[in-house]
Amino acid sequence: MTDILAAACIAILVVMAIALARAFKAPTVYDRVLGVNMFGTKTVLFIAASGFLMGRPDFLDIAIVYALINFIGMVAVLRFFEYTSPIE
Amino acid sequence: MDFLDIVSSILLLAGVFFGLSGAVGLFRFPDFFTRIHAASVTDSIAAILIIGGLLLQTSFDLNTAKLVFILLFLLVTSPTASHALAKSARHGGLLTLAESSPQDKQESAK
Amino acid sequence: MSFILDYYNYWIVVFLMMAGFYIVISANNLVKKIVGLNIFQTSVFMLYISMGKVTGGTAPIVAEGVTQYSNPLPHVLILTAIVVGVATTAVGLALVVRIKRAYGTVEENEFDNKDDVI
Amino acid sequence: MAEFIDLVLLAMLAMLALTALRIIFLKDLFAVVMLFGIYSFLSALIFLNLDAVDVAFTEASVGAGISTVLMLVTLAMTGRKEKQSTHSSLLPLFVVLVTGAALIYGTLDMPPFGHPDNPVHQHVAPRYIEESPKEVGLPNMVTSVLASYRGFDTLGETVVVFSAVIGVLSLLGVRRKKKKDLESGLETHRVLHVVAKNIIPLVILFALYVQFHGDFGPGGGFQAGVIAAAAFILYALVLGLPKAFAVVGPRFLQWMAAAGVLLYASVGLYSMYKGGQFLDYNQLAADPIAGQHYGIIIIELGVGITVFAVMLNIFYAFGSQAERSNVQ
Repeated sequence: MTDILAAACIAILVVMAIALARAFKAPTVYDRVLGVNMFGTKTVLFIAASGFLMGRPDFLDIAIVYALINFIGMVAVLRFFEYTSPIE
Repeated sequence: MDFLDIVSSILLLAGVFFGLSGAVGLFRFPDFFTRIHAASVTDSIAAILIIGGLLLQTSFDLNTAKLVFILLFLLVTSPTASHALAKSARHGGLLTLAESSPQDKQESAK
Repeated sequence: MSFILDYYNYWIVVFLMMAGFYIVISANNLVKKIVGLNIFQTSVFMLYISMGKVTGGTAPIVAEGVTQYSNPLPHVLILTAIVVGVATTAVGLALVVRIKRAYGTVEENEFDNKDDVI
Repeated sequence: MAEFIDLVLLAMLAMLALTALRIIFLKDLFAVVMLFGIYSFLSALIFLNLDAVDVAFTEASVGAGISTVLMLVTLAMTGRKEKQSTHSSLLPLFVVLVTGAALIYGTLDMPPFGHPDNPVHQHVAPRYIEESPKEVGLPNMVTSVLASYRGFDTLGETVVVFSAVIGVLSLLGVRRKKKKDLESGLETHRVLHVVAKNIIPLVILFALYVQFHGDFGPGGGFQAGVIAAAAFILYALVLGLPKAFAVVGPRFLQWMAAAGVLLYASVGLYSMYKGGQFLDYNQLAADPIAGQHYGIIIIELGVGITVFAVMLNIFYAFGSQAERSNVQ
């Protein structure tokens, strides 16, 4: 079981890296935000899975905080778009 | 490996597969609206499958409740964020591939 | 290989610290400078936390069957430092907002010729 | 298992370094702030992998949440593009390379990463690890050290946070505006409205859980205060500042920030009155362990109240400035 969990963790890490690459180089501003959002949600899953892998799943609290902060960050970005014109 | 472990592994691997396919879609699709489609749909299904797989590893305690909370939270916020972002992009004047001029089409195809 | 693993953390910390330092001294925009300061700050946090890690240890919360814990002292120092760090960042950003209102710009090289106007 | 953690750590540190490198070369400040958010998230993940759960908790909520929001609000007022620098970047590069080389040379003298007999682990740490569960009676050693052994230090940090809000308020000030010229909140996003309204109570519940469960798991006053503030920030972002002012006003928050610090300090004074030292929780009850429990719960509550009030008030100050410059 630990092998499967470890494989899942590494695969999620790969997804995070791809999302990071999108945030590094994006055709539009919105793509960048999309990359950041995807990075955040995958991080939540990574923390949850790695908590089980390391045998201390009581750290799921941190995953909840990540999910929450990720959402608030997204809302802040949307609010920012209302102020400034996002198209370059 | 007992039965629950096998089911849990299958769920985890399926979730990871959808996550990876969403990540590929983030780069392969031609315009923003198709990309956000790929990202948000796979995000939700990956969350359901992976957390579902982890749920089978718990023994009905506080961790189960926390995992269910995370799942519900992600299921509510992630599509909302995607929807609001797409709406904001539409509002900000971003066009779909079909609407944009042929010259833009060439640019985004690069 | 073990030599690299032993010091990899510290090298990355130095790299991040220098990246933050470079942004602070070379960036023109005050907001970017504050981002640089934050990167610098986080690298210091990471140095402390790296020193507190014990291989084979686990988080310093008592659990059954665990004998080796990581060092809790750096965690305490850095936990409060993070909160104080964001408080100072807020003060810095408030100063940036005031500078924008007074000078009409937050670019460093545009202040010089505006001092006389105000 | 240890190799796996090392591998994950290597990958994450590499991602972190790449993010920092990318931030240097970006000229679009919005992208810089977005990547800074990722940078904070990644560093929190690394803290988690280095066993510092409480630190990861704080970094995720404070660093990634509050800092990013404040920077975005500032950007809304100062503009998004960094102009081309006029001075040469060679001298800074030279300075940085020389300093970096000196520091790398310095790291070679450091004890290797993760060894249990490094000097750091010899001084006071063994005492904290072995004695604190007996002396203070809490499973979370970080909370014991934070609130009990180093309680005076934490009081100082709380005062620093409190003085930061004084600084921000004297620089910016919260401005109440007349109802009619307010055009704030994400009015057109109906789905967001409904979702945010329903999520906020859950977030506040979670903040209370973090506040009072911090003795047993990761969490505590600092994190709980920030999470509760984040709930109100979400409310203010979605529904607009005036509605948030109607729920918790800036004036009330100023009182709250002061009350938290006073609550903390009064525990110390009370223990002096009972005949002990300042912040000596053993005096608070007949049984020392019970006294420690009372003391830690009360001072964590004080910290939580102060941090909540300070973070929310700082956001109010920035937000009202942004709305003001937006109307003009």
